[in-house]
Amino acid sequence: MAIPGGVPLLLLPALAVLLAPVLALLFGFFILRPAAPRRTHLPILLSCAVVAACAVLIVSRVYLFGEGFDIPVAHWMVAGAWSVSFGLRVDGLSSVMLAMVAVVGGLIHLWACEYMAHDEGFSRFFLAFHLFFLSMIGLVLSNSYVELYLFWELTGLSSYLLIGHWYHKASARRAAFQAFMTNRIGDLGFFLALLILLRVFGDTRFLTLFRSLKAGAVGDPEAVTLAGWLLFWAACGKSAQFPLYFWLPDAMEGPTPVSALMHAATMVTAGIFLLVRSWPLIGGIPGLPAAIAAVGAFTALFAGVLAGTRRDLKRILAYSTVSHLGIMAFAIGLSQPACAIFHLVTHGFFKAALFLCAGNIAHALGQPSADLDQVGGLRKTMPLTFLCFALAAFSLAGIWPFAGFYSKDAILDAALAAGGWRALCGLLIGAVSAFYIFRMLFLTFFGPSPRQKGPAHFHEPGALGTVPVLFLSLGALSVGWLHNGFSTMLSRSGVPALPELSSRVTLLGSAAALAGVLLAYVLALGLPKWDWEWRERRPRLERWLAQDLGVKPAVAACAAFVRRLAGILGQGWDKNIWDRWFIEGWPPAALGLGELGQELAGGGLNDYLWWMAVAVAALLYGALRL
Amino acid sequence: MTALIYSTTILLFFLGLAAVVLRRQLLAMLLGLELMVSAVNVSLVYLAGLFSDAQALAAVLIIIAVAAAEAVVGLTLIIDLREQGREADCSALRELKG
Amino acid sequence: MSLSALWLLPAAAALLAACCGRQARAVALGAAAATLGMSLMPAWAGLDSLSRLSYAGPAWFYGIRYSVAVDGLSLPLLWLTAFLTLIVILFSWRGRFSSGYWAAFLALEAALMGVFLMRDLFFFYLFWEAALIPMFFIIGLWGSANRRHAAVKFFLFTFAGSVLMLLGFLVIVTQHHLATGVWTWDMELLKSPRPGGALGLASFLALVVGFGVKVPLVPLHTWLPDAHTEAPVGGSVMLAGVMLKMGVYGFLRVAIPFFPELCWRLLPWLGGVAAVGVIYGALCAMAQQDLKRLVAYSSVAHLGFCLLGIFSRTQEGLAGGSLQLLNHGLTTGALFLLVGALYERGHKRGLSDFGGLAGRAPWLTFFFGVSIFASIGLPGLNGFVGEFMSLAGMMVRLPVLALAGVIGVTLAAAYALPAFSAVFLAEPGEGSVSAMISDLSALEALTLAALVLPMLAIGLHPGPLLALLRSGVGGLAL
Amino acid sequence: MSSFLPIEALAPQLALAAGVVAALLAGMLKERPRGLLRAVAVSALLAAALLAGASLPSAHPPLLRLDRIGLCWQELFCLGALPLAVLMEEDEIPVALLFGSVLGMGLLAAAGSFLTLFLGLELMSLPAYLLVSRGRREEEAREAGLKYFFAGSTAGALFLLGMTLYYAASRSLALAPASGPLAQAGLALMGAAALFKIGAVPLHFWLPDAYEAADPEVAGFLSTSMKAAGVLLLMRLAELAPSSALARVLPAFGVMTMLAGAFLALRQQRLQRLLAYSSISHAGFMILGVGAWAAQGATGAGAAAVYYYLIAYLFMSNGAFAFLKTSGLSTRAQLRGYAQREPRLAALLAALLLSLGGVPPTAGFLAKLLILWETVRCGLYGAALAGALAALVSLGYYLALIRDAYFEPAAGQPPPAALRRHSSGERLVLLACAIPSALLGFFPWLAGGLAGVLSGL
Repeated sequence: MAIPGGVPLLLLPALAVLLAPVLALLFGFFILRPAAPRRTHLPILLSCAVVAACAVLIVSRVYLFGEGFDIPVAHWMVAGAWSVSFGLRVDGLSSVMLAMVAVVGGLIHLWACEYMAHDEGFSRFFLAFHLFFLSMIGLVLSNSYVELYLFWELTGLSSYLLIGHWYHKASARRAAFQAFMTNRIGDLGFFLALLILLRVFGDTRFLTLFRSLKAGAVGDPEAVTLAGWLLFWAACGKSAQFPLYFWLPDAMEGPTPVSALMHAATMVTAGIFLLVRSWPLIGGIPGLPAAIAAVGAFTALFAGVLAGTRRDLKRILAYSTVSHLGIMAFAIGLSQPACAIFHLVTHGFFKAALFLCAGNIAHALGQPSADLDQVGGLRKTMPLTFLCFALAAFSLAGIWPFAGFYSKDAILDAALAAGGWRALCGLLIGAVSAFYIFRMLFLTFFGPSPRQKGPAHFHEPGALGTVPVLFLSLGALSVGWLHNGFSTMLSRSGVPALPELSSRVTLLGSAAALAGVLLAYVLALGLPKWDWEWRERRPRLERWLAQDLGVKPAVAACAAFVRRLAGILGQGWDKNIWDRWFIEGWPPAALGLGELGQELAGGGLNDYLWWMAVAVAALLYGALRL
Repeated sequence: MTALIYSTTILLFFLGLAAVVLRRQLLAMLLGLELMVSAVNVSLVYLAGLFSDAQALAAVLIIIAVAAAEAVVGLTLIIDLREQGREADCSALRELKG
Repeated sequence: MSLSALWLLPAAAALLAACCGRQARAVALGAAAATLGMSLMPAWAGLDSLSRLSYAGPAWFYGIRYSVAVDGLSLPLLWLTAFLTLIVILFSWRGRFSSGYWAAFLALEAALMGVFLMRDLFFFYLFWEAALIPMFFIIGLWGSANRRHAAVKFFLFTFAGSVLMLLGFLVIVTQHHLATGVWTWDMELLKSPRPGGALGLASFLALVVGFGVKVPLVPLHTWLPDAHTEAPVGGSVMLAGVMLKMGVYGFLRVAIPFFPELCWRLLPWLGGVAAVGVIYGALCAMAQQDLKRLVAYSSVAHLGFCLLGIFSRTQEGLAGGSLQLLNHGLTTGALFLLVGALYERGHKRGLSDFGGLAGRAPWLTFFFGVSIFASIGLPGLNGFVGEFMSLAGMMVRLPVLALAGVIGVTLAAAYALPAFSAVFLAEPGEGSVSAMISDLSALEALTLAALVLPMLAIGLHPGPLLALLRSGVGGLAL
Repeated sequence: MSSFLPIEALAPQLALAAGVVAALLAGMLKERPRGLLRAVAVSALLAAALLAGASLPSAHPPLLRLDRIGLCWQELFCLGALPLAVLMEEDEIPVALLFGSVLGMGLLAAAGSFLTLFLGLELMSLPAYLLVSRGRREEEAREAGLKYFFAGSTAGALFLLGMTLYYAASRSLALAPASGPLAQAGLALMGAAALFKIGAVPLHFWLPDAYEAADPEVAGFLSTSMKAAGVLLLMRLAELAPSSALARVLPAFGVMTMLAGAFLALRQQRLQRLLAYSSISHAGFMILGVGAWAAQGATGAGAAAVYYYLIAYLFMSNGAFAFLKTSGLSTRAQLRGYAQREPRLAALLAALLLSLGGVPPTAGFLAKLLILWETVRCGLYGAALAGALAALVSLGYYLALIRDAYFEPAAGQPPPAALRRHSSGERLVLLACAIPSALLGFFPWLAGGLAGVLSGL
């Protein structure tokens, strides 16, 4: 159904989704922040509601009537034939992502109202938080790579502002800068890919790009291959794949809603969204999907193992996110982008739920984050949080009938179909995920082990604190059942549909998950002091694990090298050698020459006349010879 | 004959020049100057005769007059210097240098 | 004749301001505002009719002719000059400066307007050099501690480059005369028969060095940090905001049109020096402990982008490079104003001398934050548009130089954000002067808003400005 | 009578002779009104300049030959002497000496034969030796006068020898071209005398001592009019045989003088001595100009570049020396912080120094540009580069002076000479020199007009 003049009706909600946050931000910054900082969140919550409503409308229309459009809205940069423009693209993929961002984002906004209630940077937090919300929406709806890059960088900026929200803490400042720089290093690849695509295709709109790709009219195949690899590098930066993952665990310095929304549900998935969005480009490049699968699998296992050894609740969840991003990348590598997106959505729900539960626990303690030593046996004093946490944990482990089961087993199915090391990795990942989440569940909520403080002074948070968590954990339970709807939605945007689940795959997957649960049960409840004892027995191993198996020192070394190089260049060479000798060396040399000349003018009349005679002789000689 | 005249004038001239350049007393240098001018006059007179050119002879007379004026100026400066009690000698003229 | 008024008015006002003592400030403000108004007038008269405004006097002596004109490239630069001069005068309104200060800035504005107006090589060179005199006195008289050395170094360094450039002009004019028997110094007429062979190369290199000192190209850049650090607030804003643009303008107006195929053949070398400048500037900025030196080295990097875009000789590269000229004027102008404000309040410029200003001076932090993110090329602000188009242009010609440019973009964040967090976010260390830093006054906030708003406007909607610039430099595309 | 001594040809010289007589008569009056001598001096010089401007080119063999270049140079000499006439103290002897010297220069300009050339050369030099030796600082003035005398007379003698050799080759004293080794040797010797007068390196050693010891205004006169006479003598010689050895060696001499003058001036602490070396550097530009002019066939119009350089240098140098007299400063240390004490005078100094340095929009810039342009036109690219280097180095110490005056804090008490009130004459001369030298660069038509005048429109 289209408005006269060919503009689809769906454009109005799409524009509303973008304009609402912009208006809320402007209103909030220029009017409320100076006047009533404590009220800044009101227009923002209103805009979240509007966005959620429009998102649901868009998803339903796309699902029911298969509508969608890709319309350029305005010119951005124009230079004769060369031009880059803003535009909106609504299709299956973007509407699914929009829905997930709107719902999860909205709920976390609500939850943040209470969590940040008495934070002195309240209005600054909400403005930055909503700026992120806007940039995520923009990222999902953009119709060209350059526009996507604009919102991509805005998410980087808002993550810098939000991680560094409590900027008086030095660790928060360092984490914020580290996050921004790592994203920038990833974006280096994205920027180059943009330039290459512009050079080869002259335009970065998905519509025209993929049409010429399909038609095989590619001027420079190697360049396109390089662009594909660079896009993957950008995705690694944003979605925390190995080696650019180390910023995500440190990003936990930010307030919990930030960790929940950005560093679990939405922002870090932007990289996966980028890979899925450019699937026609990436799919065609030989060797790239295999590499993505390898990197994804390795990251999943690597982060999973680290998650199993961490003590801080939010750090465990951070590594779990890295691991699940690895799983999504693994899915893409197995040429199953639909599974990746499906897992992205389910992961968004249960990971957000887990983070909010951890947030409630920490909030009860009055600290930014809680440690395993301080908790234990909380099921008695925080039953509701325990329920939500358990639901989300089961979903994460991929146990039937939870959402995680459907998305993870779809990926497992593809992995088993691909066979070889992929199958093994699929199973291992399932087991490792189940292990670390149930270890956390048992150690936090079940019988306080002697080393823990116990559930004494914990209490349930207020209504605003629990209702969003409940919704999210229910989502973690039920979202999986919509997988058929998902595959039809995604197939509409040119992404191959979800595979049907065979019973063999379900059995194997559940077996792996149960193995992980059993191991966690044995180690966490069977031997309650085990988790603490092995750390005393092997301090070196503990420190090595704490440094991410050597990755952190390596990163620190690289940073130090760049700084030293800058020091050598900036101070050493530029100031002390080049400037002092080559540039400021000339005047003293001239002065020296002048001094030398002065000795000649001795003042004696005879010397003068002697020099005169010499000059005359030279002139005469010259005259007679020339 | 011309060669003889040329060599005498060149010789006389460079003797005068040597006097001016090498001697330290100012009066001796002044004499050197006069010697140079007179050497030139000798050759000029000879050439005037050779080319039977009256102008050159007039020139010689004027040159003699000018040389006299020059000597007067030189002497006044040297006398001025002596009045100040300073040696009429090159080594005395060392203040201005650098 | 109205175009000549653009530089005559500030020059006359400079003389007037020099004579009258106390009202000099008012005279300066009036003249700066009037000049800005007049420079905006051609825009209302319609951009296509710009050529009608040109005026050429009689050819007096061997082809030297006073001829002024304005086109798509000169007009925005005239706006930038007039705009920044007004901003500087407003910003230093409360400082107790002698009449000479205001006269010097007006004289500087007159000379800079002249550079962008003149279409005759002789008068172009005359205004180009004349701009050095007021800046020399601004740095020398009102600069900070080490100002004398910086002023003399600035003058001699730039003069050396310009004298070489003059020799280049002389060779070009003489060769043109030999080829066509006509004496002319006009930029348009001198384009046709170009001196070829070794002489052509020599004069081209002389031009490159002459303009390169001003841009600055990396090996010739060491006057920039000293001059910027020692100049007073207004001085460094004008120095970074406009005077660096004269170099790139020189390339666009003289060097490339006169030697198009040489410029194309030497593209790897010229582009290479610009790319090295981008990375070198960023790395040096990372090593600085003084805020002004850091911003100065960042200027070296930014202008490297301009040159990358311009040397690529593609439509988007040229438009992006010249747009980056204006962007750099705005962002670095704002940064220098802010650093100047900090220096005025705390008499310190070191990174470790401040700390925790975010709580104490929110508006100062906001403007500094926006300017920093604009200068590191955050999309949505003006820095990104210029850099992206320049690098897109260079990618079409030499991808390896575009790679260097992109690395420069990444390094930009590496030096800008630590500085921002050290000054505004970190806790004030011992010996920090944060206690004395008060927030911006209304007037200062207004001037900075006038700089920050265009950043956002150009960032999101550069269309009209790009069209104007392209009408000026589009012809150079290959 | 008129055939031998053409009155109309020597009108300017006669006016000056009348001036000498008037000055001596005025000197004898007991109670003469103040400023009478100064009025006599100025009026005589102006009369001579006007007469030279009015007279037409004509030839009066054998002694005189008036051409456009000669007449223009005569105006130059009178203009160059004006500041000295205004600034001199009320004493008839120096006024008479001044007229004598300018008269000699007039003769040199109007010379038709070598005899008149030599006569003019000597007539202008002798009074100059005395003017230098009458400096306020008795001790040094005597010494400088003597050094100048002996060096000058030696040069005169060399000129004579050159004249005779040339005479031997050309068989007549008239200024006619001649060829052969004798002629070349003669030209070389006469060229050496001319180069001595201009102060070319290595014949320059007398110049710093003379300029430093003489009174500033006398040094101004020496650096402008005397140097212009030297340049004219060099041009006359180069005119005789444009492709002679002398003409071909001139650019080399020019480059050597430019660079040596610039580098030697860098370390000078005494202001007058610094200006002396700077005038040597400017002389280098003039010699290069003459060399380039000769290389392009010594046409009349071609001399515009050298002529404009001399005019610009006249304003700049007289202005700078007049500043030294007005301000009473003698060393760079005393110059420190001068701008705070005397902002207006310091502004004029800055304008003069920037003009000497050749920074646009000053007259010095256009002058240097024209010379470099001529050099590039006749293909002497190396010399042009050397010119650029010399300009850069010389700007170094001009900027150092401006830095001392403006940026340095005042150190200690100003010298006693600086405390007296500036007379209106001094201020007038300073303004008359500083304004044109600051703005003439902006009007290239002046150079165009000169080219037209010189080529005898």
